Amino acid sequence: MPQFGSDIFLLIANWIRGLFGANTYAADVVMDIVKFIMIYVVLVLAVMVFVMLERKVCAWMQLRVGPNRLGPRGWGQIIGDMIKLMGKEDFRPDNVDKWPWALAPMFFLGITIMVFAVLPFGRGMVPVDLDLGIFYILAISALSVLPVVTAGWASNNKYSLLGGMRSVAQMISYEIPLVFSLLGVVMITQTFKTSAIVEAQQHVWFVLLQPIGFVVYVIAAMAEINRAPFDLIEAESEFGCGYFTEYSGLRFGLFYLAEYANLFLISAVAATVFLGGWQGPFLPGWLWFAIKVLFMVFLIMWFRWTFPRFRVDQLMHFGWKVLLPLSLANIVLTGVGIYVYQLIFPGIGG
Amino acid sequence: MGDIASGLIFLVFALLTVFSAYLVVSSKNIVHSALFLALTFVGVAALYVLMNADFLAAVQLLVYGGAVAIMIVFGVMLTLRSGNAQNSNLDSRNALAGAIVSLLTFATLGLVVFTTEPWRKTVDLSATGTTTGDISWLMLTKYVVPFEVAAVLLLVAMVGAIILAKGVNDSK
Amino acid sequence: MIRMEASFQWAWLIPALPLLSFLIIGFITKKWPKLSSTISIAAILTSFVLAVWVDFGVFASGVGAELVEKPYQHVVNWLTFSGVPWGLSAAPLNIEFGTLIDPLSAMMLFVVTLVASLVQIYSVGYMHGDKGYSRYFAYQSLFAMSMLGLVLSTNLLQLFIFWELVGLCSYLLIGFWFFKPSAREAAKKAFMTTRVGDFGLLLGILFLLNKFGTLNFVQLFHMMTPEVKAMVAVGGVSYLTLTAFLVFIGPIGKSGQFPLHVWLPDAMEGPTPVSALIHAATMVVAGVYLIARIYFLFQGASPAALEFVASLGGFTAIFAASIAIAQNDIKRILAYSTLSQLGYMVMALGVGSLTAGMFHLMTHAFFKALMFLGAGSVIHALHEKQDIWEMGGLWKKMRITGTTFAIGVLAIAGVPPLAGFFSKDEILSAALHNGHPVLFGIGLFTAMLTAFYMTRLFVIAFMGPEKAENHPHESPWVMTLPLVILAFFSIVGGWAGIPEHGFAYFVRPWGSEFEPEAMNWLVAGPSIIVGLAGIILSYIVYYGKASDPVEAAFPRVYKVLKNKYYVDEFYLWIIKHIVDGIGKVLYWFDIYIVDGIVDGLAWIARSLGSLFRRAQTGQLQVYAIIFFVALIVLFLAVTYGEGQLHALNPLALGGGK
Amino acid sequence: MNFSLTVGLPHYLLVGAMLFCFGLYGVFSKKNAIAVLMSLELMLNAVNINLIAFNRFLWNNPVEGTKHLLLNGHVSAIFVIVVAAAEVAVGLALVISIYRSRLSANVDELDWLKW
Repeated sequence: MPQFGSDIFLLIANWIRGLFGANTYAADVVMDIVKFIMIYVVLVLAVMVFVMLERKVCAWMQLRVGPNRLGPRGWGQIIGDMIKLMGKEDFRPDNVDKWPWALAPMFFLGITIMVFAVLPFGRGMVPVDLDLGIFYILAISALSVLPVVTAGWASNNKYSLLGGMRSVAQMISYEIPLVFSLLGVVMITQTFKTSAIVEAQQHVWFVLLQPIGFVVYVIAAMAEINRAPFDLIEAESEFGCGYFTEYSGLRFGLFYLAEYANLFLISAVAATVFLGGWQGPFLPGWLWFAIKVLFMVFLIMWFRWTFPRFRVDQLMHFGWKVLLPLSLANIVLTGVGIYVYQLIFPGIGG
Repeated sequence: MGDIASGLIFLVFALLTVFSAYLVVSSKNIVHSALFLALTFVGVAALYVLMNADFLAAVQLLVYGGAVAIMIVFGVMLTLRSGNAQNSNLDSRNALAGAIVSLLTFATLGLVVFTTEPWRKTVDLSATGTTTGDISWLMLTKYVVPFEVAAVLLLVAMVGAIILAKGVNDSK
Repeated sequence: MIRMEASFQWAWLIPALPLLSFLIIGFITKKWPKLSSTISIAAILTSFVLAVWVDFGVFASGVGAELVEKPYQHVVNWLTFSGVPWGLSAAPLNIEFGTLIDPLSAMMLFVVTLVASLVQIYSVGYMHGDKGYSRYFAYQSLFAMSMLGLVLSTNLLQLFIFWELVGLCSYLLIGFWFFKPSAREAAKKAFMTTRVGDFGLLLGILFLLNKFGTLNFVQLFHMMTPEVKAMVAVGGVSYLTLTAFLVFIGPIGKSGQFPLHVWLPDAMEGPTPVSALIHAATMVVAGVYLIARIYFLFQGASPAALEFVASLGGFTAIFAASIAIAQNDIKRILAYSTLSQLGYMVMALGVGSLTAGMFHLMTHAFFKALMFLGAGSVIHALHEKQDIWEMGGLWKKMRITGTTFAIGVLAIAGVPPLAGFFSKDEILSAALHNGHPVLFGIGLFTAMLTAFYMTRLFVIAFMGPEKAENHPHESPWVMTLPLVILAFFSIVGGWAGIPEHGFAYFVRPWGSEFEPEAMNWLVAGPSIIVGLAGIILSYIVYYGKASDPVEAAFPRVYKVLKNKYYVDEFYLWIIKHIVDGIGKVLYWFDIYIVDGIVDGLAWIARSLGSLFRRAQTGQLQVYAIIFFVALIVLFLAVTYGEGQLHALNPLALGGGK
Repeated sequence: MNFSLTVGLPHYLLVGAMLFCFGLYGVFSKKNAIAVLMSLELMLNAVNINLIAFNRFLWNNPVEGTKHLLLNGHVSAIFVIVVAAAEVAVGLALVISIYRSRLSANVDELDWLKW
């Protein structure tokens, strides 16, 4: 299937490698740096787009116009906001716990960026194609609770602390169904490798084989990134802004960035694991990937502006008594399905 | 070249691990201790990676970094009384004795490490690749009974923890 | 010969049957009194028949003399202490149970089973309607078993076990009416007092065991070599003498010899048949029997031992007889009479005549049991009245009892041809013959005293003025029949000594030659004279008197006699002042020294505890530190230590170092 | 020992030993019960490092007859992690329940069983 411009990034990569000739070690080091920079660039660009998109989608859903002054149709707003954020004073309240307070946003963003290393952005476009891919994603993103709690605690503010505490409860509760929802796919493909999972979806997307897993994943992932309707951690109407109440300026920007990066992340994982990743006809793989990610982002935004916020007890109830059994059932079903499949088509898999 | 790089990387992570472990026990603020503990876990995970134990590294991050550290932070926050966070992790009067005994233990362990000839291996066996499959193979063949026992243990621990933390409702 | 052997090997049944009876009554038929007494009497009668069968084998053939040289033993092994040989026997110590049959034990079997049977039959009438009827017969059976077992014992340990068992039965039967405080006290007194003697006996047994390594009578007898006799224990005292003294302490207690005699009069608190059987005819003579059984020991000991035995016996005889003169309680008179006669027997043994002692034992058993049962009959008729001054005129109302009682009195007074004459005569002649003129004199005087107080008893109780408030009547036949039988034996019992191959031919010390001895009229004459003199004197003094004329004539002497020479008071004084004083000293010692040591130890332990409990801080961390210190030390010791620990290196390090 | 940048078993063991001894010190000397728990976790991690290091440097070869590597050390480490997780859950629950009744998580004060 001809795909226009599919391998354009690979060609660039090979050209860079060619510059170093036989010194593959140096080439590897340089390539790693390039990959790192690229991830940043893509991330920042994507977040800028998402922020604008959110405002637009929100406005559209609420029958408003949204930002419309700066630039064409208001898209220049992104640049303006950035400049405003960077220009603001980095104000540190008196009684915060200095170092944790200062480092929390950085770690938060850093952890998110680490996860991007294993995402397949296109055919052959996996920064680091780990064997443990999916597991790595889960393991690293599990760490992201910590900076949130740290930020909440270090701010020395009741609201922040409450936000931090809620984040622990919520994230830990929803991490379990999140992990289990992805296990179904891993059972089918028998690998954690993201590229291999994408390859396995050449003919059929796993969203069709794992509908329950997909639903559970989306819900749990939304809870993981604290988006509405699971935004209890930063519920503005309840306690200011939750764990980042005390942050301002660029540090607030980092949280903001990380939040949208997380949105990107879960959409990308959903696209990779359930929606066939870069697989698709006619268009280049990376474009397919971008489309699918955008679709997921839109979907999640849609949810945000559609559903009301959960109450805390409802949240826990839903996580432990609905999602967890559902994900477990999904695993059992998948196991049975694989067994039956192997009975019908012996020799495949295993 | 590669040796030096891997040696340096080891050095970095070993220092990170050990230093943050030191900070865990020396920090006066228990929340800092908990955070450094998380850092230690991450450092240990990195050491696992250096030892080609990728699966274990991920498990380490997931369980220790994602669950144990968070639980501990949570526990700290639940049991911390307001206003004394700066002095929440004081040494007891056993500190000196504890330090001496720990040093002695370390000296003993070091003695054993350096005087045990078969252990002085620096050869990199360069076995690479994933360990996940092999671990699962072992788990489901040789160690299937301990595996199940571990599962039961976790269940029991979970039930026990819930009962302990919630308390038994006497009115029932 | 074979026939006799057959009877001998069934001798174990003689004690076994009463035991069986005891168990049956105790566990099964306790609720049915008549059945209990029937079983008990049947058992003892069967034993009696068996005993007669055995006796027939022993006496009515030529076997008897052989048995003196070589007693028949039928034993089963009980305990074997293998390993180190004990004492002189140079063989592992064997403790066995068994039956020993020689003329001595055969004679005893006959006496015991006969008297026990008669007493039990008598008891059917005497104990009629008593609440503890079944219990009484159970005890009787147990006693019969114990006594017969004692008689048949082959060794000292077995004898000692039965010795204690008869003591137990005595205790149980004295305290049979335990609701009476006096009975309880008397039972305790008897038990305690005999304990003193038993302690000496036990010591003696241990001395024998230690030196000889065996307790079997026959084996002990064969070890009595001159070398053994020459063995010296302490100072100039030979080992055998010491042992003999210790063993003799047992009979002193059991047979009521002088210092330990105090329990026997008090033992009269028990039912009268019990007094007849246990405290007159059988148990109290166990001590005499024991001396006879181990007579070789006394023969081997220095003459002083026998001298001592004889003196003590003679003293007890005259001492108890003198007390008996002043007593008013019919049973107490008989009890002191028993003491006196026991002294007689011991004296006989002491002067060297086993035959005389045992002969008197037998005859005494007959006539003393007769008199006790007669006294019981009287008491029964007068509804528990025991003071002879309240009796009187019974002769007319109770012909059988009176007649048989009179026979008993005459027998004990030594009037020929009744039993007492022959045996007492034998003792007196043995005393004279073996060179103890003083004892002979004492014996003679005692004989007169005996005749005197027995006649006094008879004259006052049976021939005195009739009391209006008494309505005596003759006892039922179950009570009079034993009286008659015993009266018969009281008359003819002494004739066993007359024939050439009579009592003396059979019952003599092991290994001694039989020396036929004709009736010594030089001895017998004075004996008869003093006996008759005592009777006549007593009759003159007491006939028709309503109160004691002796009391009026010699008030001081009478008072002393009445109060039994104040022995009990003396004991009480000793106990109150000396023992109590020692007790106080020991109490002080116990409180301040012994307890002080114990408390001091406790205090040390407590102080250490309160010191070391500081280590129990309750703090986990301190424990952990200590634990790790220990771990490090242990590890270093095991790994780098020298010597013994070195061997553990491979374990500690898997071979690496 | 010749100086070399080559990383070997002793290095990992030393890191493990240090971690262990820091944990030990924490267990010995921390007042706060949760700090003690944390120190325990350090010690468990040290053990895990040793397990994996031994596996890596001493037994890193395939199981006979299969292509699988012998990963007993890894499996043991996983079980250690399982136990550690259970321990933390129960331990924290205990601490919280004690804190609730005593308003203190101070180990020094948890000496009700002393003499």
